[in-house]
Amino acid sequence: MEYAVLPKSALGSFVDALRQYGKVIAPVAKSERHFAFEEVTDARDIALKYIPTILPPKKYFMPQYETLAEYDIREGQKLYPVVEVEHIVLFGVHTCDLAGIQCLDVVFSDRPKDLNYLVRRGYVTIIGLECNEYCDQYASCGLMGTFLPQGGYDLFFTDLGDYFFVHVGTQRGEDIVANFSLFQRAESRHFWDLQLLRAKKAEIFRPEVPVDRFLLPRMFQEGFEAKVWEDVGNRCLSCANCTNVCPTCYCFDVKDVMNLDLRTGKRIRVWDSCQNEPFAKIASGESFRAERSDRKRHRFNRKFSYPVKRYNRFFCTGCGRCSRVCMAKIDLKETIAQLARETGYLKV
Amino acid sequence: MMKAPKVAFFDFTCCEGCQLQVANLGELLLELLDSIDLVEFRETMSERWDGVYDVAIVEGSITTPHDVARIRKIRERSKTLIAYGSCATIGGVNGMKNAFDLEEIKRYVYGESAKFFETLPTKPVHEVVPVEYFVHGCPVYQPEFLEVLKCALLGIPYHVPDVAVCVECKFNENVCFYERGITCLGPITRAGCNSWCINNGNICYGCRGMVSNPNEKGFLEVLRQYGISLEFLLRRMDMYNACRILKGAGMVYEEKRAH
Amino acid sequence: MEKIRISHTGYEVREARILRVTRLTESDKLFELALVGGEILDFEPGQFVEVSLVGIGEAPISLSSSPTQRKSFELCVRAVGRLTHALHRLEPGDVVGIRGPFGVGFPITKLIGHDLLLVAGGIGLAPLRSLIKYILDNRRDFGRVHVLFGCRDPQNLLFQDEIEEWQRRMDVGFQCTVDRADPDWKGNVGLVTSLIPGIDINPEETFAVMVGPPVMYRFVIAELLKKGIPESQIVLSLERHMKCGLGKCGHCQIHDIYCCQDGPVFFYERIKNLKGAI
Amino acid sequence: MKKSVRIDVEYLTRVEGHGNIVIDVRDGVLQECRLEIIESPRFFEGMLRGRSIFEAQHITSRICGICACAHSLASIQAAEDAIGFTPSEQTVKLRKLLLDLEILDSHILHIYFLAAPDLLGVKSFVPLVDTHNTVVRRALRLKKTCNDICDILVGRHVHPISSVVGGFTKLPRPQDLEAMQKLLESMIPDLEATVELVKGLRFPEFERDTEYVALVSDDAEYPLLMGDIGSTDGVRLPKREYQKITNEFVVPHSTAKHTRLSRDSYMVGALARLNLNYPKLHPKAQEVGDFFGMNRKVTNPYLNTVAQLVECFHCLYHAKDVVEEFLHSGINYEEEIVVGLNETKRIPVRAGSGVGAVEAPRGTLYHHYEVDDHGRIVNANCVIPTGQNLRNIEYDMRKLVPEILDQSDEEIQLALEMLVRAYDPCISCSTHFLNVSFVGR
Ligand SMILES: Cc1cc2nc3c(=O)[nH]c(=O)nc-3n(C[C@H](O)[C@H](O)[C@H](O)COP(=O)(O)OP(=O)(O)OC[C@H]3O[C@@H](n4cnc5c(N)ncnc54)[C@H](O)[C@@H]3O)c2cc1C
Ligand code: SF4
Ligand code: SF4
Ligand code: SF4
Repeated sequence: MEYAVLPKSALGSFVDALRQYGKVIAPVAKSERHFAFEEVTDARDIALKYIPTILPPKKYFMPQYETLAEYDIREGQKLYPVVEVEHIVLFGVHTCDLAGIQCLDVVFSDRPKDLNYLVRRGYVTIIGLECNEYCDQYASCGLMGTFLPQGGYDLFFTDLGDYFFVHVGTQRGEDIVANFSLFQRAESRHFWDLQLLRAKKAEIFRPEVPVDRFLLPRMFQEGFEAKVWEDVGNRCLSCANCTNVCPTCYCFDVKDVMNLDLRTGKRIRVWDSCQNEPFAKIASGESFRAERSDRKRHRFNRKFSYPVKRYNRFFCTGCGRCSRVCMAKIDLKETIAQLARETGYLKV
Repeated sequence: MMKAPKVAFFDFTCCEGCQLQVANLGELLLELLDSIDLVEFRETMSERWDGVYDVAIVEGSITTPHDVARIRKIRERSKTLIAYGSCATIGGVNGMKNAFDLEEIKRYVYGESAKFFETLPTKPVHEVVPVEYFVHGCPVYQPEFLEVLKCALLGIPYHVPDVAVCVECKFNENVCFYERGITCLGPITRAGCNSWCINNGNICYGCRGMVSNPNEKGFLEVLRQYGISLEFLLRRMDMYNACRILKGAGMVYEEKRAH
Repeated sequence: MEKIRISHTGYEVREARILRVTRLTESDKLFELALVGGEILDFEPGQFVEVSLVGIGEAPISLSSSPTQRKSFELCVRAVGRLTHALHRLEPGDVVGIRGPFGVGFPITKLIGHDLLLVAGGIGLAPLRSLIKYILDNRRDFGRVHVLFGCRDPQNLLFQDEIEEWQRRMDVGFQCTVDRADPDWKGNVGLVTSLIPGIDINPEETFAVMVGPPVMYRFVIAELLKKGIPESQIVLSLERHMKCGLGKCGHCQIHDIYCCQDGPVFFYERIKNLKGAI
Repeated sequence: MKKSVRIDVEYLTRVEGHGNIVIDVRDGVLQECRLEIIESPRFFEGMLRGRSIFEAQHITSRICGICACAHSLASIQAAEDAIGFTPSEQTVKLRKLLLDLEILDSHILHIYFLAAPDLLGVKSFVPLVDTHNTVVRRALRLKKTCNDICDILVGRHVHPISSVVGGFTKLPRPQDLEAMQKLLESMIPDLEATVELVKGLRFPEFERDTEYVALVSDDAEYPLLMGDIGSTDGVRLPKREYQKITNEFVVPHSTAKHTRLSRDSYMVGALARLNLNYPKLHPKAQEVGDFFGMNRKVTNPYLNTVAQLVECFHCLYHAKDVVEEFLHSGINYEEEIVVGLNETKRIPVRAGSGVGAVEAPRGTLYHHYEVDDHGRIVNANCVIPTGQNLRNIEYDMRKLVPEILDQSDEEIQLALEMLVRAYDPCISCSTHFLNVSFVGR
């Protein structure tokens, strides 16, 4: 069955049934405007309508603190590589975050492969959820074209009123559907409903900045010396919120932490950020991106230009988190627009 | 087996809360006592030691001529010195008095008896004697203290994180205060406390001191948008950082004084 | 949370035993090591390893010996931080962890058959020494060889004995200079750039290879270009903050390039347009 | 036998702060008897001026790391009083819980780390690690557990985070309440074992009747967080008139500001509270108190340590009751507040003057603020328990020294040190102490 439908009333028992595949993780409300992916035991806690969570689902693929290896100083310099895994089911992942996970997949499958990521990745089941409405003024999924599902899930749910339209993306998804009796085969009226929704979405989700997405890499190259970098650099506080909440930022630091017994310990990796002052500093004290403007430019280029060259995809998913969380109100769309204006790429 | 290093705690002007953080380690303290020889810890010990300290852990700020003389003596007898807690590392809350005229504040608190006093502008320990290690925080965050102690015992440097508290705050997935209309000193304050305060629903007060290169101008610009009086903002910024010259804020102080 | 132990994730280390420690200067030591178990470390000059001490961490360190010295390898380490200080405290018989070798070394196949101008600044001599020794061990594969070495002051001169030996050799031109001399110093004084104009080379035939601090590159490159050496024949090694060595952690990234995997050795041509690279 | 003694105990250890005892006896006559305080002055009251009333508790908590929660609570009370804010019932209950934990924690520290070594005849708890390992482990465990409960309730024990003007910035979730309940229960056996320990200790025999001062109230609850100020000499005043009680004055020879009420000196702290409010103690605490004969007016200051033990039981069981109640009734999370500098003006501010009076572990603690209509502190005053006790300690010493003059210098010194320590003086929190040149040196 490639397409199925699930009555909304069955969501509760579906979530219960999902537990056999692992801990069920879904968006829950932290405040009216703030959501987080957290473990849920009751489907009623799931926020079916939500705007992007504070942290993207990357925290389940690449945790903030992740053990790479363990040691015991009594055994000398031996280091035992470990991967910490857990079966989880991520329910309710929006398309922008699916795109983010795909980006991480690309990076960590690139040689040399990152087994910590890839092994853990295999333990995660992903159930996507379509955004029927536009989130808020910070999103740029229209520009990035990430508001429609483009793979990267085991199942994909679309909320169509009193039922979910479900697209099966993988064999694992297929198994889940087969194992839960309340799924029904999708019929033509269901497809029709879906089409209506998509047509409506096509009206709402429009490029937020009048630039040609495919010209963005060129625009960023040409705008390397643009004034906009200095502007945002002056305002940036280097708090690294933008990169920590970014679904595709994956930079990390590696360090050793000793357990409190002062004998055993682990080598861990911790999220790091190119926005942090010491990130590109070498022992002689020289920093290759000493200025905030250098760092801001680097961040944007790492979304719109460098990865296109290296991995042939954009690393911005349009989720808008970086703009939402910036206390200096540095806005992604405004920055792109200003750069486009300066470089002449703004469509009029 | 190496001889257990001699470790001693000393306190200067402070609330002694940081020492208490050690007592609060619980039974872990006993494990610690296995690997060190605690020779002085005034808060819970009467013993004295007159040899050389391998590691001297100094809490509190230097605020009197007597303090100055005492810390110099301790330094002479210590191979390694750890400044322990914000009072010692950056002056901490004691620094707030530096914003006042010392004579005036003495009279305010002690009235007629103010003349009995000797007091100096508050100084963090490293402004008086050289310091090898810093454990920031008011109070110190125990895991960081243990890490620093480990480094001190191994003789390797400890790098105090030079990134903002926001970093850890986001690791912990807190809702940012700025999104709720409240100001927070996280963006200019050194991380390392695991965003302790924000995790508990309060803002960051900047107890760990500022990052090495804060964007003070940009920060004041951000703060200005939240409808608090400039006086309160500056006072908040110097609650812990008064011993440091505020670059951006310095200008604003001048402006204020001119009025 | 379940923990799976796997033998190979890229973060595992091989143990290496220290055979010999030689103090070179106040802050530099040379370590001779061999992998425990007799395995041979296969590497090229210009590559580096991540040296690990449990509980302390890792740091990228260039291989300083020539791969022709099969049984052991050497690392020249300057004590600047956590790992390097801890290393300096170790003695023969002690064990460290090694990851790698990583990165792209000097393009030996391209260098073969050509004249060489090798320029080192400060600790940059450590990786370059690997190449120098390789060349000396395969002297007939190369044309004329000049080595220029600049260093802050005589106290910081690395590999003094070897330098004296190289200076005595007839088949390499070795020149050395210090920024600041002391009364005992008999040699050149001045920046390493000042030596370049005086070198007699055939620019078309010459490959220039340099390793040194970032500030050195700009000036040396200018001199080399003045000499007429084509951009495609200038090779340099870039030092960046590195954590994983696997092209992931992002610290060493310059534009779309990862220094640890795509470098640290680059042709000037490749990076000259990358702003911030040098 | 006539005797000359000069005792100068520099840096009295194991009290939180720096104090000296000076005793000068010549030919059997007591010449000098002083407790000198050489704590560096900290100027908290001065520094508070000009700051937002919403920051006061954060700052004044730093007066003392050992009773940070009490300072914070007194400060909040004074601040709320000044701006005319009435905390909710839930908030008050949680604050009482916090104060219970504070007193419990501090008393444990005192009994085990500061008093027990004296009574077991060793210099500090460190030698006890070998000789009395189980005792030390128990002490550390109790301390840690208290600390862990505070972590759950307010983020940390030293300088609580979530307890602020207006209420709490983070309220315990059901799982937090359960965890606290478990931890509290886990302390019971250890606390009972503490009774055994204290039973085995011998306290010096010494009596001196003085005036005992503590919070009093008309309801049935043992008053710690709220109430009027009362004394065993029959004084009763509302907290706003605290200055009539504390009468702070500077004594020429020394130390911190001293205080006096109906007599030359008065005592605050656990013993004072027991003397005033014994019948209101939790039944479990009364059981322990009865056993030690504390159910009468006790005038031996050394028994303050026993009074603390009795209060430990009260606080533990009271805390358990509070948590249990919340487990049943649930917590209203709507009350969770976001304050900061009151940017959102969620709490209305007006000019005024307010007093906070709470029972800190060592006695009644007063904070007093005057605030202008922008919420700016204009004047501040803090009176701390140790400051109130100092004079009483001196009077005790004057009575004690002649009684024990036949003992060796070492014994006298120890008896005096123990006396001072029995008061559990927290000198670092004495916000105004003087540093004077010492007489007779
Ligand atoms: C390809 C390559 C080859 C190299 N080869 C050699 C070689 O052959 N020999 C050699 O001696 N060195 C070499 N280096 C340099 C060496 O890797 C560094 O000196 C190394 O990182 C030192 O590690 P450490 O743990 O001792 O220093 P660290 O403790 O990491 O500190 C080094 C300095 O960096 C700063 N720093 C580090 N972490 C932080 C932080 N979190 N926050 C703020 N500041 C921080 C500190 O100021 C400190 O002084 C090479 C580097 C590269 C990239
Ligand atoms: S840093 Fe804070 S907790 Fe530590 S001693 Fe100073 S005031 Fe107390
Ligand atoms: S709440 Fe404070 S620390 Fe956290 S992200 Fe916001 S500004 Fe930074
Ligand atoms: S959050 Fe801020 S105030 Fe709180 S402990 Fe950390 S640095 Fe200190």
